[in-house]
Amino acid sequence: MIAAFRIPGAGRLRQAETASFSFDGHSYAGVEGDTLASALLANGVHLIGRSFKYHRPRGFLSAGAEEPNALVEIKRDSARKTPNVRATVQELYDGLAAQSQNRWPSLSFDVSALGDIASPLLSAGFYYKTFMWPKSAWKNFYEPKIRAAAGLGVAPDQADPDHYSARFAHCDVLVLGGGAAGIAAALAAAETGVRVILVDEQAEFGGSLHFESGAKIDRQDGFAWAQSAVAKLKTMDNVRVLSRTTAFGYYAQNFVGLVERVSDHLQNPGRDLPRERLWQVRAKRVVLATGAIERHMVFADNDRPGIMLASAARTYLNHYGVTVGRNVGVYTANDSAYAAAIDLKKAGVGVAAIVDLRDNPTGPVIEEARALGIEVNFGRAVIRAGGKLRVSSMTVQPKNGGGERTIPVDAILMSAGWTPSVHLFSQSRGKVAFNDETKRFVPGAYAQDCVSVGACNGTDGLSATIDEAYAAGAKAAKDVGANAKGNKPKVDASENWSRGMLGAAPGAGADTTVKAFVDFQNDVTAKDIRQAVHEGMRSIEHVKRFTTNGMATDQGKTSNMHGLAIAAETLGKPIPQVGLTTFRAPYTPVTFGSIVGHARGPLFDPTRKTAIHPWAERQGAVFEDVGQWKRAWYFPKAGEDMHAAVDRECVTVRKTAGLFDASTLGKIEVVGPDAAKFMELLYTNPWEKLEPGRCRYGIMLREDGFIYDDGVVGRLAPDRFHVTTTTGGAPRVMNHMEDYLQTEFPHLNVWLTSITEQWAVIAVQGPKSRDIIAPLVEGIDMSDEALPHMSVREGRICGVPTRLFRMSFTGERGFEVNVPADYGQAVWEALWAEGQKHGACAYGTEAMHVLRAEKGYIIVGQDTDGTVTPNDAGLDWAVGKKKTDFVGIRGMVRPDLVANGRKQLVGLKTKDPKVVLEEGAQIVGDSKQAIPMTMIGHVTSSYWSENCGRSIALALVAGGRDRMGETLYVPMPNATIEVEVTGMVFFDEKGERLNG
Amino acid sequence: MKKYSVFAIAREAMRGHKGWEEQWSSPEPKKEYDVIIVGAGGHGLATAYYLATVHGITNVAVLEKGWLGGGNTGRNTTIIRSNYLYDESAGIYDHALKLWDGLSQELNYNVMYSPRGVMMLAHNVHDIQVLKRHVHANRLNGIDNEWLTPEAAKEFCPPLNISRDARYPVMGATLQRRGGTARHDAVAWGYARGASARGVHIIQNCEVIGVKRAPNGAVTGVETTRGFIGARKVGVVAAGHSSVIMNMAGVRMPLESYPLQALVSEPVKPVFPCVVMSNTVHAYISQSDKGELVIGAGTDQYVSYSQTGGLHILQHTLDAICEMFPMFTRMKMLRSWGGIVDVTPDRSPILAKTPVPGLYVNCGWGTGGFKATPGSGHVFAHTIAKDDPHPINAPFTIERFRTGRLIDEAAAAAVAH
Amino acid sequence: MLLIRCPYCEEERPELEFRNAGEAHIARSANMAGESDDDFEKFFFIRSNPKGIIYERWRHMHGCARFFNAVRDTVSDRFLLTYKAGEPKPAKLPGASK
Amino acid sequence: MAKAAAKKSAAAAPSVERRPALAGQELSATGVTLAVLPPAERISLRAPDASVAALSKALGVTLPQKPKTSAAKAGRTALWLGPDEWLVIDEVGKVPLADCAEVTVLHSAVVISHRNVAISVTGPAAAATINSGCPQDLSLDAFPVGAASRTILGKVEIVLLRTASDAFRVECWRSFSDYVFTFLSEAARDAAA
Repeated sequence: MIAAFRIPGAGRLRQAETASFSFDGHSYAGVEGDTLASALLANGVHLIGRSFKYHRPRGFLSAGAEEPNALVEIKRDSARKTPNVRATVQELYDGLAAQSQNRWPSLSFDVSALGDIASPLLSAGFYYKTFMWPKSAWKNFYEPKIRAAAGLGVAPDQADPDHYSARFAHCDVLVLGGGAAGIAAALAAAETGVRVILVDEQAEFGGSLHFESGAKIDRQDGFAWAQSAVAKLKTMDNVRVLSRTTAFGYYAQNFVGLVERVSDHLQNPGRDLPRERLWQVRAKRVVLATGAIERHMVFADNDRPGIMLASAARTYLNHYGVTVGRNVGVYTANDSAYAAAIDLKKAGVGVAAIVDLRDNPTGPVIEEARALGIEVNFGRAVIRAGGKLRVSSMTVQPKNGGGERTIPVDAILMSAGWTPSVHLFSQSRGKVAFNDETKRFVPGAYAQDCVSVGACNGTDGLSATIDEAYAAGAKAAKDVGANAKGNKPKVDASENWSRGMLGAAPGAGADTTVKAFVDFQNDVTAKDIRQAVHEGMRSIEHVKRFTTNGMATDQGKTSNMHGLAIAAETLGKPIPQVGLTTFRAPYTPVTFGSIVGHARGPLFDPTRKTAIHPWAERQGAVFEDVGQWKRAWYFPKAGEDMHAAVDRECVTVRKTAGLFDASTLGKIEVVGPDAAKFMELLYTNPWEKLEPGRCRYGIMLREDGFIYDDGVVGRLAPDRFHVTTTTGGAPRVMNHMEDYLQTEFPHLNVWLTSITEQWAVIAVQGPKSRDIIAPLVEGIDMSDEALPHMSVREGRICGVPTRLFRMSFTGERGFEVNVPADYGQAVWEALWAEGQKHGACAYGTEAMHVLRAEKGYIIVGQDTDGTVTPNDAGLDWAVGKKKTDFVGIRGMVRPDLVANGRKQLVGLKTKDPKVVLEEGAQIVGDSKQAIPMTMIGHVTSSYWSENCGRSIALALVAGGRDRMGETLYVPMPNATIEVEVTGMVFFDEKGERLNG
Repeated sequence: MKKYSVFAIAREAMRGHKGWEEQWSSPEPKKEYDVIIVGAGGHGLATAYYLATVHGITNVAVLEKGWLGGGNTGRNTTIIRSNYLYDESAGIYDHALKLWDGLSQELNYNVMYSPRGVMMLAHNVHDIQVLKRHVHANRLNGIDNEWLTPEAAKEFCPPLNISRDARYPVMGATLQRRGGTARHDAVAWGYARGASARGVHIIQNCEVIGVKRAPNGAVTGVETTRGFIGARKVGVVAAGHSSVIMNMAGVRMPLESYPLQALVSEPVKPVFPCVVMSNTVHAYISQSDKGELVIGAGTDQYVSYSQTGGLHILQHTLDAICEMFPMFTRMKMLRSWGGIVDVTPDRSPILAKTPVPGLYVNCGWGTGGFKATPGSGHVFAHTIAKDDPHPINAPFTIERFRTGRLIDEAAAAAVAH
Repeated sequence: MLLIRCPYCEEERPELEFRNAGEAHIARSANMAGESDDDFEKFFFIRSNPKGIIYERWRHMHGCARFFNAVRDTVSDRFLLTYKAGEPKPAKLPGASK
Repeated sequence: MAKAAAKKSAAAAPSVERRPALAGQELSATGVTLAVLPPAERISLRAPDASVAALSKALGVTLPQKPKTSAAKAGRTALWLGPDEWLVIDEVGKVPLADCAEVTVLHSAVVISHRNVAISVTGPAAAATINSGCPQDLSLDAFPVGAASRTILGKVEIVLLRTASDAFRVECWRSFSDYVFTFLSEAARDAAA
């Protein structure tokens, strides 16, 4: 059954193809190709939402993306609820379920609408002037109330099951906007063979040809021409045509963000289709063909449902076959609304009257309206609208005052003129210029390689538009080196509109109780803007922020120019002097999902795993995140908690041996005849005399003298070093080294290669470590004489090449076995099997931390924090005293870096050996002092040491090395802990176990 | 200055809100003032306000090249907190926080300071160490900051994803309950109104194009697009443009200016009760009174005064937001914008006298200056009035970069090992 | 996202491949250890931070991995020129009048 | 130059199993197929201009000196990565490090066979798949067959080589291979669009 307001045969939809849908629980029938808006209007539903502040009933203002009122929630299922969807954009599908928002208990009876009655109190910026007493009431009472009343829809509360896709694209000519201008520009460019992308936000191309019944191009109806032209473009290999795609952001150097809505219009999108697709396009040239947006008239109660833009009513009729009323009134200040009246009249709809604010307009549309018998009133204004949930009348008065006349209507179509859509142009950092004659901002100075054509450029008339657009498309192609050879579309008939007005019409009145809306969604009225000016707001940005004009979800597409004009008039200044607010991305709201694209779940950030990871996983290891790496933290056996596991691991390592996956350590191969010279400059230590086959612990500083990284470096050959870095520091250390090599020391013949991932590294530490490794090694003499502590050899293990380091981060005899990564797991398993014979364990990063702390070995980034010098850390011994240069040599002797009283790294023992300090706890000298206390340091590392049978800690303490034996205090919330300052070595102070 | 109150609103409602006076006047500049403040952002206006109210210096001009509050004051994500690590930072930010509490009453302007709590998330062991270090230091400095388990964090902020399966699971959080947000425009307007009522001249659309100095080096005034304006004391509070102004006086600064972006979502009903910050995944989020999710992004990597930034920076931020709050992918970004933040090498501000007599500078707040507004203005007014820093801002000198006495909060957070 | 011409790759590539490396033409002293505190401050901390033409360093981190120099307008973010590391500061800038 | 372990590479066969990352993984979607490629021998080769001729001779493939290009011969491909940097991949089991070890001219050759994992992306939608996360222009004009470049895919670095008009080789570091394969798999679902 055809809906009541659908006119049989009218429009372009196939009216037999029906789709059922619901709104607020009521079922309706629509037609395929409808928007939710056109389908509701076909059913006579105008009441669609409530406004933000006053909760006034609202209907559809527009038929497009500029819609401020018709925001609904679309619910596919419990996880796929989308708030604030514009019903004028949402395409209908069978089964669509929509709900109104921001009302309680129902759309037609909304309790909060009482705010409308209290509205005189809720003037612009009222909240800045009250709610201040008593002080606590803001947070506890007023703010929660305001918050509950504000907001529009309801945020989803479940993880989104849909997915979002992304694509980078490049083209020669990007055409934004697929109306007549955009299509013409795309045709011109495409015919030259250059790569073209044509984009339009609507489901079908054509732009204003959707409603312009008077346009004829190449002997076709304008809309039909658009379809055939786009069909032709789609067949061309060099052209990509994107519908339902919004260009939301124009960034530097012709980089444009597009969001394509892929499946929101489908009944069953299926699992593979993304919901949306982000296109990030780099274009050599951009053609902006973004059209213009009609403005409403600003008069009293101009927000009643049924009052809408004239072009919207025309779109609903000419495209969707829907009439917005039976007896419509028209209120206009320009010609375009006449066409709406004429089309409706011709479709059999009653047109009560046209009210034209202009005194003596002339032109063919006016003649035609008269000829059709429509009442036309010049020099008159609609001073208010009647009705509440639906407009019921318009009251007309001569614009300079006089007798009122009330005309019953069920819809009012308005047009104050057209605002060129310069949003993207402005985002491109182009400067708009005000044309005083046509009262519009149009593109002025360009900042990027782009050009505006058609209505967005202030070009009137289809013929002129197509001429301009085609030429621009051809020129864009020519600019990138191709010449046009096609045929320009010929305009056979077109509509021509003259100007309009900006600001408040007489009906916005001096009457202070009148609500003449400028910004519908945010409930900003003409008098709010005047009030802002009276309160000293002279910049349009202040007016905007004070009144919130243009800050709603439509971002002022219909309201900005009116607001500006009213502010200018109130200030008594010309419009350009008051200025236009900045246009910011996005053009229309875009989902977070479309921006995020693939970067969710496992693709949020790479998870790096070592070659040995699967083994650790099988052993039930618990992992910790270190940068992007997953590292085995500890290996609990059945029934063990972390504490028990770590204690066992620590004891086992010192008793027999332990295996540790050290693969994540950064590794850099430094190769070239000047390798040692380079090392001398990048590390504090001396390197020239390090024998090949030997290792040294190196410290790297930043130029400011603070410790940047550390690690053991092995010299494999006179010209080859194997450098290790911290896990997290690997990329930045490499960058730091490259920076100096390329820009400060380019004369050095040396190259750097990251080999972090070439080698899996298995640390075998403990008295039995050699016994475990030796049986598997070939070609390396493992004796203490041949392979002393801090040495490195190349050979084979399990038949696989290895770089075998003898080194220790535990204080025990120890080795680090480097093998090619793909062999890492198998070599680990072989070592594990050997280890089992000796009772060895696998240990994780926590035990590693404890073991090294027992020996007072520091961890850069934990015991140092970017403000610690080598001296502070007790590492002066690692600074080459005879060196004349290295990075950091000057920075580390700045006055405050060598001053007395600096924080120095020391050991701490709690008086009660059972008490384990908290890492990060602060240290004071006087525990009795009042807060704020003077803090003299903090605990950097702290553990229970099963090997020492007590807790141990490292700390940075002011003048720490002069405080040996001193008692200090760690005040905790419940108790103050007494500690004694000690040396940093807690276990095997003489270091005998390195060879034990 | 007519007092604002609910009664004033009711009175005005009766007469159509036509009786409101200007919130601030827009006078023509005089030839000379006692003090010129360059920059009518929150910090500059607060400085002028406290010069007038605390020090009785009212012959003051605040010069603004654009519109007041139009720089970073009107572009930031309005997060307020004071749980900084070092005594120096804690000192100045907590001084500010104490002033926030009561600022609406002080100014008779509702700045909507909302102590809804600022939560900072720990995602790994290293984060825990760093954040606990803050908690302990804060406690001994008398600053509230408490440690929360993941479960307690979720209870405080229900949308938070604390799944162990998250890429970077939440392992705990700190909470400063006195932290929160305020209405940025109201801060600028409230201070402007208060200063203007006490005789301070706020002169907008007046760009400083030169700093004049006497033969002895001392400041004598500034050249502007509206002519020369004399003053023996000039305070530069120009945020991203601070080094540009200081260069005019011949002082080269340890500053670089970067684009910083932020965005808001469409407004929705209350869903997000506090402020959540994560340094590890780089995300900062709260919900405004209007219902918009307010989200701070990071800086671009290059010096720029363009007030725009790259889309990939917003992507990076929204990736993190949607990781922590997976229900927000269907939310829509309504508006994004950029500011220019001036960053010092240690990411702490400079609030100090300069080598030029009569020239003072308040800059380098980087990405976090809004929260300091009242405190910064208060001590900077002191510094100008007394020609001597207040004890609270005494550590924030320019000279610290020469001597090495940095206040490096970021370095103290270190990087994962 | 900027588009940056890498002088080694001889073409424009997307910013995602690059890492900015701060102000250019700040020479590290050949006698670093002998620098005064003032000199060190100038070298390491003081930056010109120009509103307008900046000489800066970039690294084509995820491309050819070379450091190079660029001249850019910090108001428009438009690149005027890029050139290889070690080359002198250009005496003349193309399109500088724009 | 130092020979490192090169000369010893002819020694005994491994007694333990090699377990390459993602070994054998494949995925097919409309218009595109992904496959993890078998292990290959690789070196990172660094050298000044003066050494290029001698190294080319030793390697049996002319090291390209034009940006974004590669050269291939007899199963060995040299990719220009930077003005003094090449990635040499040998897919037929020969050891380029050993070849370089014979050369006395100035250079640095470092084995990275295990550092990298290679994934082939083939089919008419191959470029679209990669462009899901790679910001370079992959049209045949801009990135012809044989073009090679280090670049970005999503959040990681890759080396990209176009092996045919509809085929690419994507190389990444071992620990990023899971991310890269997952990323390409996600992208492949949507690449036909």
